[in-house]
Amino acid sequence: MASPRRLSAAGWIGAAIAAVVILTALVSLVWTPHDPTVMDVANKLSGPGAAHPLGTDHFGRDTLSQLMVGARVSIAVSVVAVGLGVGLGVPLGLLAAARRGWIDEAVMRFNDLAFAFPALLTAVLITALLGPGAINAILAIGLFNIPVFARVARGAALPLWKRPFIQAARLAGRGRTRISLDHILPNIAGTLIVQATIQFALAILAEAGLSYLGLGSQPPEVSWGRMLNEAQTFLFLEPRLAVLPGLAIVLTVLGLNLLGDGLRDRLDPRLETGLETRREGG
Amino acid sequence: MTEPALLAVRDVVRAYPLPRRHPLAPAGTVRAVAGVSLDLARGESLGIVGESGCGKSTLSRLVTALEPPDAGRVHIAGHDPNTLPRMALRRLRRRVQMVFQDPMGSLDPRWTVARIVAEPLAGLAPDVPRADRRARVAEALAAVGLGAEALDLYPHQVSGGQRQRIAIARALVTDPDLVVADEPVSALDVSVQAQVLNLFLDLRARRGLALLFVSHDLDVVRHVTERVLVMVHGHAVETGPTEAVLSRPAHPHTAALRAAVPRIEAAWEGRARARHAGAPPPPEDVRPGDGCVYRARCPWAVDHCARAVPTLEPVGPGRSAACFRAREVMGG
Amino acid sequence: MAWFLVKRALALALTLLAASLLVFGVLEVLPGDPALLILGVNAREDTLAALRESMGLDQPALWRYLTWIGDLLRGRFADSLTYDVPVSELLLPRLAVSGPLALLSLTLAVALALPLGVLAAARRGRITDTAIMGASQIGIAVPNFWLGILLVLLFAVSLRWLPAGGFPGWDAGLGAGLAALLMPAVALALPQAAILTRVTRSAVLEVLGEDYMRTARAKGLSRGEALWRHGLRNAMIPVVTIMGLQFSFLLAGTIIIENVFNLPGVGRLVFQAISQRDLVVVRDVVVLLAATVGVVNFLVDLSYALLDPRLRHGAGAGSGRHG
Amino acid sequence: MALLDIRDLTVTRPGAAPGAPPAPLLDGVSLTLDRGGALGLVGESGCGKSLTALAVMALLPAGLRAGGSVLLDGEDLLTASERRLCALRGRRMAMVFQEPMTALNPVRTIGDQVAEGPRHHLGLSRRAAREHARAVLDRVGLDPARVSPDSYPHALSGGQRQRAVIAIAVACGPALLIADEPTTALDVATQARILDLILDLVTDEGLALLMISHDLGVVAETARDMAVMYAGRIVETGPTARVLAAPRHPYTAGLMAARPQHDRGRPGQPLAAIPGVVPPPGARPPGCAFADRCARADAVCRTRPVLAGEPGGRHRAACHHPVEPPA
Repeated sequence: MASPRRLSAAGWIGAAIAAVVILTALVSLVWTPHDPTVMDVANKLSGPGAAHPLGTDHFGRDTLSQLMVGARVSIAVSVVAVGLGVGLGVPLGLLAAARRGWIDEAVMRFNDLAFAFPALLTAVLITALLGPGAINAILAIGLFNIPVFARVARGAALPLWKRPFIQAARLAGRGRTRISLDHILPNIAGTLIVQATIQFALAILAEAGLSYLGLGSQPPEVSWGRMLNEAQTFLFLEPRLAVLPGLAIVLTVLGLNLLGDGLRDRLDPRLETGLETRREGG
Repeated sequence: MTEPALLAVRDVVRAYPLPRRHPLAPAGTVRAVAGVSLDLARGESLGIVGESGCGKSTLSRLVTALEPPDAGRVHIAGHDPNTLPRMALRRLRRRVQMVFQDPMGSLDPRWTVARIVAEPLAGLAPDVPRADRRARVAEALAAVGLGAEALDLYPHQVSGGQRQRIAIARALVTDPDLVVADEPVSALDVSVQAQVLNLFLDLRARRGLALLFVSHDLDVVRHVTERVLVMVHGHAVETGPTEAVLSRPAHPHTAALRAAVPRIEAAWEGRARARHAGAPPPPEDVRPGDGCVYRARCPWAVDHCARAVPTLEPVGPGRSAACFRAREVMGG
Repeated sequence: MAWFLVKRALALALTLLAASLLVFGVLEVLPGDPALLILGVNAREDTLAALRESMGLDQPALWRYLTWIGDLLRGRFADSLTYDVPVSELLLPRLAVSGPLALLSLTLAVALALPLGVLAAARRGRITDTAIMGASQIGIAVPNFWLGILLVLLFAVSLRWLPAGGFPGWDAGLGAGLAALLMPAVALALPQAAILTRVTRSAVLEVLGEDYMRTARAKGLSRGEALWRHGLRNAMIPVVTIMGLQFSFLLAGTIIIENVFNLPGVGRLVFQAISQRDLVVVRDVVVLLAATVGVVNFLVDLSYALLDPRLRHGAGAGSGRHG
Repeated sequence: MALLDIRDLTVTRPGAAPGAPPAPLLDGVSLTLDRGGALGLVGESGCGKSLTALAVMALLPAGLRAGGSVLLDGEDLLTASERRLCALRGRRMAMVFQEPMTALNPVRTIGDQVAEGPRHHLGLSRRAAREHARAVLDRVGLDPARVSPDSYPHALSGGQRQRAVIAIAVACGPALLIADEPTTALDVATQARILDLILDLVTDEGLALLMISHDLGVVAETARDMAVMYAGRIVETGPTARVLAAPRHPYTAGLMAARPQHDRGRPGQPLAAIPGVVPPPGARPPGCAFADRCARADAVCRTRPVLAGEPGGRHRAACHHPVEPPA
């Protein structure tokens, strides 16, 4: 790594929160206190206690178990959605920066077009057209990530193409594709990683929003957004059901953002400049 | 049968579009290089001097085929790099390499020195086996005075002068005939600049390398090159043996450049320098066919300079200048 | 300046054209036969044919597209499939809710974010900065609909200061209307304000590091004077960009927030239209929203030109080393 | 009393890690500049010459600590209140920066930026300040008839911008003008004209000039006295003609020999480069900072040399084995 700088305290807190959420999701694969989908009407809307540390919902399902499984859904949706954005958007952005001309123009116009539709509206449209469900939510969120990553990759790559080391690579007989992969990509990786954590957090929020509208994961699947959706009916009766999944979302997104900021501070080369850097010494 | 000149440039023009002032304005262009010719033989050195924006850097990019000329020809060893098929261009590129101004910017910060210096081999010399690359790289580094311990360092771990040495090693690794250096020492401190200039002198002496040395610094050009070409607004206005041109300029611009260099002798001799004429016009105001490009700030300008365009005419042994009053300028 | 604006206007027109084609294409092609969608798979063939004809579906697609756009440009809207009234009649009263809602939340966000961002930058590294940045970090992480729910729990359920949802209409008086919009606006605004605070802070910090700020200090201006006179206008350029992007988020946010608070707005209209497969409404409203976003971004470009004389005079970066 | 009297100025940067010792960037810098005098400060990048200028202006980057004293007219700037400093900056002392491209605010007109100081310090009305700005711009060679005071910086060439920066600096008639590499970013012909202008101002307005440059020629042309800095210390000082004609410190001599000088050097012959690199702050040897690169260095050089010279002479060098003056 180019920089010996350590992650900041906030960055470590973010990393720790993200790790806990991921760990919870992984644990939920093999163990939850209760089966999150099993109803126990006798114990419905019971408060926190020994059997149910965080209480139960209106069907008597264990809230803690639901939250654990919800973490899994949130992470799965976000990973795939961001992966879709990175996988398609980054090559598109690199291509636009490398080729310029009409390819660049086309990619940028496609971007403008994508940004003309509010993200959530697009997502609502897609899930409404293709039918609600986790897969379509992923598709909807991922689709919006493509132009984001295309724009970020292009924006970071363009100034690099003017740098002398790229001209040196051209003199060394390297083609544009090769330069994009060998020189440009490693140099914009930091920017992309930071953007990915931001998009990851946004994807979690978007998934929650779609599920809350009833367009994301469908019952009996459990997700934080769904829990909020169902909790609203009992808002006045049992606010706990609305507060807990929201807190889970806030904590996860907060952790990811702290991590992203920490990484940015670490990777930002501008912070490495010293006092008198105008002329190069010995 | 003589072999073709190592480098022959004929009347190259390179124009860039100007931003339009309004939608219906004609698409204006500024000619960064406006019809320059030059020749360079094996083992020769030529300095290109001029102020920033005079087109000297653009010329270096035309010579290395980083950009194609809009008109005119570039020939390297008899081949036009802009019409060659890709494989032949690669072979040709092994013979022409470049050193850039900014020692930090010309090295990929995420690559090791070994990988940086090996890149031209990987891209241009597929016949060199992978196993031999490291040896060739170490050899090139040794030629610029760096040991094998530099191989696994990153650019930010070495000093500015060493970075420029690494860039020179990269240019040498394919054993080229010609190295184009674009302001290679202008970002360096004086003491380090001397180290790098010595290296260029040494490489020329030992390898018989031809050198195209672009710089704004007359003293530096005088030190490392045999011939010089002076540029103003994309035009070559004077050329000839460096020592002769700089000690007795035939073009007013060369004379002005020389007179403007601050001298330490001023400390005891007093500051006896002619006050300088007005500012140069912005490049887009200089149109071809408008008379001499330099006349707006030329103390020697006469009416004739606005009506006719001076061309490079012989003014001495191996020398030529594009000025109607060249003889007078040389005389006084 | 003129050239810059003409170019942006052309880009806007192009984007809108593409957007309308996209919406039209997706809605026409993707879900199959609209008539079938409306009437259901069990509908009789002759009923379907009649409906297709009345909707003009027997015409070529290009013709239908041109008719649609031509009508839209002349302010003529087709009838909604579910309500049997022109879309404009559905839209106008809902715009009277969503428009003020978006405006109110944007105002709240800006009024909160700009001073806080500047303050945090001016107090960089001190406790004020840390507190503001910490709060904004949390603000960004809060989903606006959940914030809406919390606000309802606090102000409507516990304190009973504000209505939990619904909209009395502007006829009920400005106060009642604003009271109904206050919580939704706050719920929408706070997360956006958090983002904008951070953007403002980093823009101001960036400017504080510029050479011309040192020139201003060397003139004898105090830190605050230099920031006020030389920093803010330069710092506004990135801030305005983000504000433009946020408008689009606010529009999207209304879909959810109007559902939380049960407001009869445009967002809710789209949402309902989609679930009822009212493609005419969806088509028109989505294009309208896209046009709004486009126009707002055009205004952002316009404000660049006002903020930055380099754009106004159509000059790129000067070449200028010459004397 | 000297106009500017810098005594034993130190600037330190806090240690990189907690507990690490602070790194000295400036180490015991002492300089004096009389009213109407001109002092050149030369050195390579990182030697601390710009930092010295910023310390005088009390505009050091955040986090750096200054010690010693900087007296302007006998008043210590290091202990003065921020309010007092604001009254002095631009009024009694002014500064011209290296980069004319970035030293001007891109969104305000040059007339506006020049008028700001006079409004602030001289209490001029908006209109009077504007008139004053026009006169100052005219004085620095930006004739309002040819270059409108309502121009924005981007419309000006590099030389014109530097003239505008100079106009800002001299607008309130300061006693001290600090020029930090004012021509480094400019072409050589433009540089000559800007130096002309600075010299004219110094002569006509009776300004004292602190000229900071890496270029010995620029200092030779503009300053009667000079000081050479190396690794945060003054290593040689004296009348410019004496120092350049017969440098006593091996570093000064090395700097001069490393220049390709057409009048003395022989083209094509190796230049006398100084081996090695400048030690970074925090890693400087305890004695003479130049010892590691110096051919004359021996065991004595592990103790720190003090500035010394002929008794009563003003030419002094900090070296245990100074270069002998030519007979």
